[in-house]
Amino acid sequence: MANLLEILKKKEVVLLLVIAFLALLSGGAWAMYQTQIPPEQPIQFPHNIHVGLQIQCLYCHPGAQRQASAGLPTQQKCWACHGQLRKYSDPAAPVALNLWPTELQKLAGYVERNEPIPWVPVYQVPDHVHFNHRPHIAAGFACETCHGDMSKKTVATVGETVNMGWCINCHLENSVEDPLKRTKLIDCATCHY
Amino acid sequence: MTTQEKNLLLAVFEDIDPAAHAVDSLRALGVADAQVTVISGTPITEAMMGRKPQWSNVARFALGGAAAGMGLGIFLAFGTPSLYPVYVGGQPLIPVPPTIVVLFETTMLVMLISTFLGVFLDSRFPNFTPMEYVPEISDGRIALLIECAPELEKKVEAAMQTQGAESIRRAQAEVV
Amino acid sequence: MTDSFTRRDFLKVMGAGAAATVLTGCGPASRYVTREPYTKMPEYTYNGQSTYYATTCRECAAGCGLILRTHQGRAIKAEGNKFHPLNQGKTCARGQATLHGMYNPDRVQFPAQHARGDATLTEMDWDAAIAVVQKALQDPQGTQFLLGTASDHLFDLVTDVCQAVGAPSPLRFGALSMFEARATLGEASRAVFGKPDLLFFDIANADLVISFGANFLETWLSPVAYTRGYAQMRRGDVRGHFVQLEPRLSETAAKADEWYPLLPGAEGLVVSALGKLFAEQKFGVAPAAFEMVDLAAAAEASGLTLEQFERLAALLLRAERPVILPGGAALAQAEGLETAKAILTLNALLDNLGKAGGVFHTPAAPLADSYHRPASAAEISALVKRMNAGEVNTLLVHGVNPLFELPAALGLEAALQKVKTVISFATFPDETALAADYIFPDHHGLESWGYQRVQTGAGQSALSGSQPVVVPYYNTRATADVLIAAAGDALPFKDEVEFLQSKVAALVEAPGGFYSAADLPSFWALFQQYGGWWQNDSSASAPSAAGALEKKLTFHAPEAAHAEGEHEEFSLYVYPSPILAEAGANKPWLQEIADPTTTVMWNSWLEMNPETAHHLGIEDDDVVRVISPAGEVEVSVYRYPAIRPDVVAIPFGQGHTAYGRYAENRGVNPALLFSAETNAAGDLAFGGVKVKIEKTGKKRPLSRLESKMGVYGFGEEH
Amino acid sequence: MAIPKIPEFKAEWKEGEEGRWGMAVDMDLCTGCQACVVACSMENNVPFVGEAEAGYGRSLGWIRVERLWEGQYPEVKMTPYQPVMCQQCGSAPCEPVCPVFATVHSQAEQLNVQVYNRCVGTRYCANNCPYVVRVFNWADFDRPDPLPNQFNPDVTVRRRGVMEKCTFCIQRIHRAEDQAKAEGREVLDGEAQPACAQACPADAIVFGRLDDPESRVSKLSRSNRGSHLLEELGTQPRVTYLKGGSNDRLG
Amino acid sequence: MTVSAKALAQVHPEAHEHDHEAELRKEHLMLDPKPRGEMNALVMEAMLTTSWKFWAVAGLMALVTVVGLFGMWGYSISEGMYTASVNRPMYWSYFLVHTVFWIGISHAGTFVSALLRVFRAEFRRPFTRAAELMTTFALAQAGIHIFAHMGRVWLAYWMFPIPTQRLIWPNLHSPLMWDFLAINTYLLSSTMYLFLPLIPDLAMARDRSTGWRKSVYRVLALGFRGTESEWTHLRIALNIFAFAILPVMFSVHTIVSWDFAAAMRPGWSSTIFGPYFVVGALQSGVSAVAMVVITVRATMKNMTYFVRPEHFDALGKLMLIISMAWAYFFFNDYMVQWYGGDSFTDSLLHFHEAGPGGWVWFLMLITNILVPWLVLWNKQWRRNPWILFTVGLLANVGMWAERFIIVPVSLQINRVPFMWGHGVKIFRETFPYVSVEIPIFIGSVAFFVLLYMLASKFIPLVPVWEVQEGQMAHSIRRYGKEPVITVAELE
Repeated sequence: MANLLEILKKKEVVLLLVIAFLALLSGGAWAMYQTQIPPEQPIQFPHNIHVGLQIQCLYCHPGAQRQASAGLPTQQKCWACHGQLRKYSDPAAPVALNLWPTELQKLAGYVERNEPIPWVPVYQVPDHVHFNHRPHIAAGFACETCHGDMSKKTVATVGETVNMGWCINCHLENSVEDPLKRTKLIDCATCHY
Repeated sequence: MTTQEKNLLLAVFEDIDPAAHAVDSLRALGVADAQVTVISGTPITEAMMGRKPQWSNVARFALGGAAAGMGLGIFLAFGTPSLYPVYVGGQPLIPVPPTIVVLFETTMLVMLISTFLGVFLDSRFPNFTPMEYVPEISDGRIALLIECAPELEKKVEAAMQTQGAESIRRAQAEVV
Repeated sequence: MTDSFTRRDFLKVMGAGAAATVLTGCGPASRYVTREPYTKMPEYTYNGQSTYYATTCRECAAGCGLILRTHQGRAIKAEGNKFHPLNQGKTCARGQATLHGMYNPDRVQFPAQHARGDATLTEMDWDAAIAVVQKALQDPQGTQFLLGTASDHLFDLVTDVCQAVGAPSPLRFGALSMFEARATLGEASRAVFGKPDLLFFDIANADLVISFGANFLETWLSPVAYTRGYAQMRRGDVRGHFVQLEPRLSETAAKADEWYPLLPGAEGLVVSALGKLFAEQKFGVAPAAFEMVDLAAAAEASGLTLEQFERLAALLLRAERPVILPGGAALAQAEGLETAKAILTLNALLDNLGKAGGVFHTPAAPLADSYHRPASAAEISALVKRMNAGEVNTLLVHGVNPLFELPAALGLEAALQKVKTVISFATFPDETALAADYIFPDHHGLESWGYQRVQTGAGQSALSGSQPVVVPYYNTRATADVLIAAAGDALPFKDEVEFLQSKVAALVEAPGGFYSAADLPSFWALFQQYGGWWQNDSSASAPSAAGALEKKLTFHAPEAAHAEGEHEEFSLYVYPSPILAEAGANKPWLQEIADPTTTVMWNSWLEMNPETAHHLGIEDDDVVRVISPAGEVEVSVYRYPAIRPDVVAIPFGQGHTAYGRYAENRGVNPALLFSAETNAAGDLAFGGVKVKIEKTGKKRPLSRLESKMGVYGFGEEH
Repeated sequence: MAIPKIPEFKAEWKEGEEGRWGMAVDMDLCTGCQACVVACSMENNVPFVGEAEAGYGRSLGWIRVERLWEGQYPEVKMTPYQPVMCQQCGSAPCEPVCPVFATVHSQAEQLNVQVYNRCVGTRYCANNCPYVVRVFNWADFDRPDPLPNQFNPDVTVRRRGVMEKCTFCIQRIHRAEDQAKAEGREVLDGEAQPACAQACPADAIVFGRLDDPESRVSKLSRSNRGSHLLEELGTQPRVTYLKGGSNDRLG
Repeated sequence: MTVSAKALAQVHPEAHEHDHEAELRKEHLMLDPKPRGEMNALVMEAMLTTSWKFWAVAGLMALVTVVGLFGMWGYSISEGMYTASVNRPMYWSYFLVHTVFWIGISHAGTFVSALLRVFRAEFRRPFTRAAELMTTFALAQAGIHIFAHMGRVWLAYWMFPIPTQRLIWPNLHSPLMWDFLAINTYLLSSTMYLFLPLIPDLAMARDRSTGWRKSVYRVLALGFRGTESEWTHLRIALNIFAFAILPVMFSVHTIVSWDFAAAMRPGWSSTIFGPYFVVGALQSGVSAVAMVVITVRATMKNMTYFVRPEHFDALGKLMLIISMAWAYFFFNDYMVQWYGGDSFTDSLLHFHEAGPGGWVWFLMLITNILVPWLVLWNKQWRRNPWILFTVGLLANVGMWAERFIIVPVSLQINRVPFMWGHGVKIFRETFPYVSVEIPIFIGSVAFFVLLYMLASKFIPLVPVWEVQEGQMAHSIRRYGKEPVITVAELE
């Protein structure tokens, strides 16, 4: 058998090893990237325009102030405005659908078919984490603390790395003065059950 | 190691006695003890060769490692519970008996690791550069690696011959 | 689909999407889960918040009120309806598991035609299905409906349909009513009290309950209500005393302070003996009803001792509010009717009629003048005869599985062959459905409208209402709607809801209700909201037993099982499984529940006294062949420490040959062992069946929750 | 990576005599009907395991109804039915033995909490539980479609290799607490009910706040009929078992 | 019947007359020196000689390892723990039995090597390496079993005390965490302790080999030449290791015993479990050393020179002493449990003896106490490799039985009789038809053998320099007619 160290001196072998290593590395990186890119949404919903029109977050996501889930608006709610807007210029002759922006055409399509819009969740907590919006809103946190400045985004993207350390750090920062509160905020059972 | 100015001689002896006498004669020739290295395949003590004992820092490494291990243990036992306090089984946050177990294990672990590393750090190996050596040493021969001024070389060579050296060679680089 | 349903269209929220979010844990895959919001927000609903609907449990005929928690259009959890007079917020195990019936993977998913006995279904559309039913109704004389004990609204509707088209009245049947011997109880009530009623026994206020095989904590009449009554009896200032007499220690007997293992069939003798002893000690003279009994002979025949009789009589003397319960096992005997009369007479003798802790007439349920009991075995037998005679051309079956529940000895299976068309409305591919030509699946109870009359268990007159809590999961259709469509102009209703509204309209004006409303629409809303309608106050009336004490009652010693020879005979004691009852076998969580007495799961077993087993050389888990004159089954033995040595017992509920993957080919059906013999009231006299036990040499381990070693000691593990 | 420094924890939580949530089970009333077991399984997404696995001690029910026998026929007697669920010990033997803090004592709720996602499946906690109430997910037990429609979204669906046990229906406690907090009040007695207590037809299971001396469960826990399971072990269980029969005039 | 050396001597009086010194030299390796070069050649030959039989066995072992150990382990990871025999209340079963079993075996390597080094027991010299190698490989098997036992092994890294974004650390209250630290400490330190004295021998191999081996040995020998300072450092380090690794070794098995003793269970909660487990570990470990040494001597070339009956004799004596110590601790534990036990402990003891696995309990007593006591007192018998091997094998079976009784059998009994055990199920209705623990254990034995076989062909199995050092120190002096072995203090 040839000298083990000698094998490594051959250029082809080294090249092959480097290629294999790089392939592994880039594969891993690709997988990581896949988990980080914002998912494809059925409608490229422009948050920035809606926030720019001074529509409150809680108008469309009212669940945030009373329950765990913030909720998504029904298309009834979407259409309540957009259906009116369509008739705005001339109620007798509403704008033809095909003259509308593509995204609104999509919305109209869903409304017409009475089909729910298959939104893909952006902020996902795993099954074993029980997140509740209500106490966070009740404690006076603004939506953008976690969700980022929506006036600068079209479709929602993950603004913060949502992991346990991120949750806990915020919980700790907000309970420095109150040991009782901290007990609750770093208690395992608060989120995991 | 600088070998440019000094000549190196490697005298190989079959047994301990001639080698020990050779050391004496070298001393007589004015070769300093520090310039002679005894190489053997079996551990032979300095006393056998009539030389001063070697100094070793391994024990110090061990001691230092023990202290570091204790530190690691203290961090684990006292530090981590206060980093994130979790209460279990009605026990205190930092209970004493388990702490002792943890301290013991980490102390021993780091102590032994540093002893191990100490051997290498102290004797400056691993060393994969060519060195003066002959494979017969591991067959039981005893070699004296003599570092001497060029003018002494002949005398040393003769003295070694007298003491019954099996072979004397100008040390050449042996890949070991 | 009717208009009433489209009103609830909003509930159609993509089950798949919502379920997927729950199912997938962490990991990149879950990022691509979609969430589909409502297209229109339902009334009073917020996205992501649970909605609760009141409805009625259909796992048995009792009619307990349920509150169903639904979430994103899925039913999540069944809870008791706090306002309901029957269960007052509580539920039994079967009620809890009802969701596993609805979301069962083996339901019939579409209307289908199929060859009898063949499990492959050919899908058809509902119009064709209605046409089939329509065709059947065009031959009213040859049409026979066979309905289950739930739900009552369908029975009322079918009765209307039959009257409208001129078909014979529908028959109702349920295995539980067979085991409770309801016909016998009703007949005895008629004979003693003059009214064929399902009586109400107020054990809550009794201080002594002596029960002859009444398993009222398990399945008897209305188990949740009676359990509540039991708890109240125990919790009182003076803790009520409870004595159970039956051949094996049942779950109910386990709660008794005293249990007396008496030989099946000797109940009448014991009742008479007690009556005689009590009367002699209290009044000095025994009434005519009980004077015939010979105490020593009664003791001999029942397997009890005279001291035990004395003890029971002493209890009766000391008790202030005693009540005696007639259990099904005591009545389903050759002399069952006499036994029932004796028990009611003893109650009369104890002077507890219409008093707290005594016996009452259940008030007539709303929308009913009197109690219509399910058919007895004799009446089913008559139907079988008509079928064999070729008088039935179309049999329409709903809510009952007679091929499984009825004794094979009645010959229904053969008779079905004579029926040209069998139509099943089963939600589940049960034995009867597979023997039918068509299956037109009804909705599951939780997807259905309807009502159920509360027949017993509550002093109030109560009607329990059902409403769909979710949109039907499969392509099923309410049988009521099918019938209304098929009957065409014969009925004045457009759909089921209209029919129901026309019925409850009578209650809008009814006094003493839990709520009142000005008009039908508001009443209907409240009816849905509260899950029914009931009176605030009890209207149970006192029975009168004039002259009953003077009617002589005679009993014979039960035929003793042969104890000699190689082929030893045993009395077979069959009881409905407390967990599975008649229709629970298809629900996986009910199968997984340990039986309260044996802790066996997922199977049937034969209970045998360890002494007997030792004597026969039988060990636990040995498979034995149980042979009766009518048939035989093979079943594993459970050495049960609390059963008479001359009695063996098998629970009823398993042994399905169809009915979904969780029920199929699991355990044995003891109904195969029953003979077709009936008692004087027409109820099946299954209590007198004698069986032989044969070893097969096989072993089939029973799955137990208990550790055999821990409960029965070392050396018991094999 | 940088470790964010967490400021020192200062709150002093003393394990009280009573704890916060408690349960009282009246064994005189319990009829062994198993409604609690089914209710619990339905509420908490507990899987069923099938005949063979169940018979080999792998059923996953969080409650079991125990019964033993006394004596020989005909003097045989069944001991009172005893539903045994996690006793939520104040000094729980299961907690300290977990190497990764997957089972811990919740300081806020004073409950013994199993954190499913932290569990690595050493099963030491189960060995150390004197009540044998912990169950392990031996496999991803199959729940064929559409059964998962019934899953309770408030409760994690556990995967294989994870320990689980009765939580006192902590999701319901949280719901009640959240509701109370939103309305600015304390949780009322009986407002938070675990599925078992809610279902129990005999009302044998009573649940409520132990730190409220006036609550129903507090009163029952103080009853002289009450006792704790394996009290001698000093685990401070939060479930009180009531024995009955003393006021039986006829007995 | 007893046969003693004295009796033999009387049967052959001429043997006594014969040169006693030659006999001594034949008997003791230390008195039968060979030139270093010759010994090197012997060792190298043993290392380099392989036959087709060797590769056949190694191939078989590799197959069993891949299928039995890694295949079945992978299967159990993907399917869940139901593939094993565990249930409620027997949450721990064979995996833990085998973990303790392998950890126990691993103990003797260090014990023989370190303790005997500390006490300068010279007979140890030729087989310290063989024993240490066993330690490392057995610990690897133990680790595999611990991981195979975990429900979610892919998350095992949560036991490492490393900072994560979760901010949560491992629980140092847990005996399993101590175990994790202790076993890691032990594995690392015993590997280092194996490697340090190996360096001179690797240098020897380097000097005497060619080709790829030479380059590998060159790397592994780290440029060791044998200078005075290298020897000095090595000697000091080995002394530190020998002294320090002993408490680590004791702590490891004590902590393993605490996994049980710290639990609130009848039968487990015992203060004597620590020493009891340590002695039990030595019992199985020293027996395993004897088995390995006998196997090596029988299968490898030239080993009859290095391993002689005197070694069997010494190991046999050691086994006998340890067996006595084990019996002492066993009885100690049993006595106290029996005397003061509550009803559950009584049930447990009764279950041990009279339960369905009662024969295992008696087997344990027979193989751990009766057999060694009856056999090993006899010098001739314990010098017979067949007998010694059999006794060693039986002792290992006995110690397996002991762990089997402590883990799954004792777990059948708890304080809730309703939830007592359902027995131990080995056979299943579906694939793999036996609980995965059985194939995994067989696979781990094969893996151990495979590792050992490969290692024996790769590293000098006899520490030649240590043997030579010993031979240098030993000599014979005569007092009158009696030749006496004398040992010089070389360090």
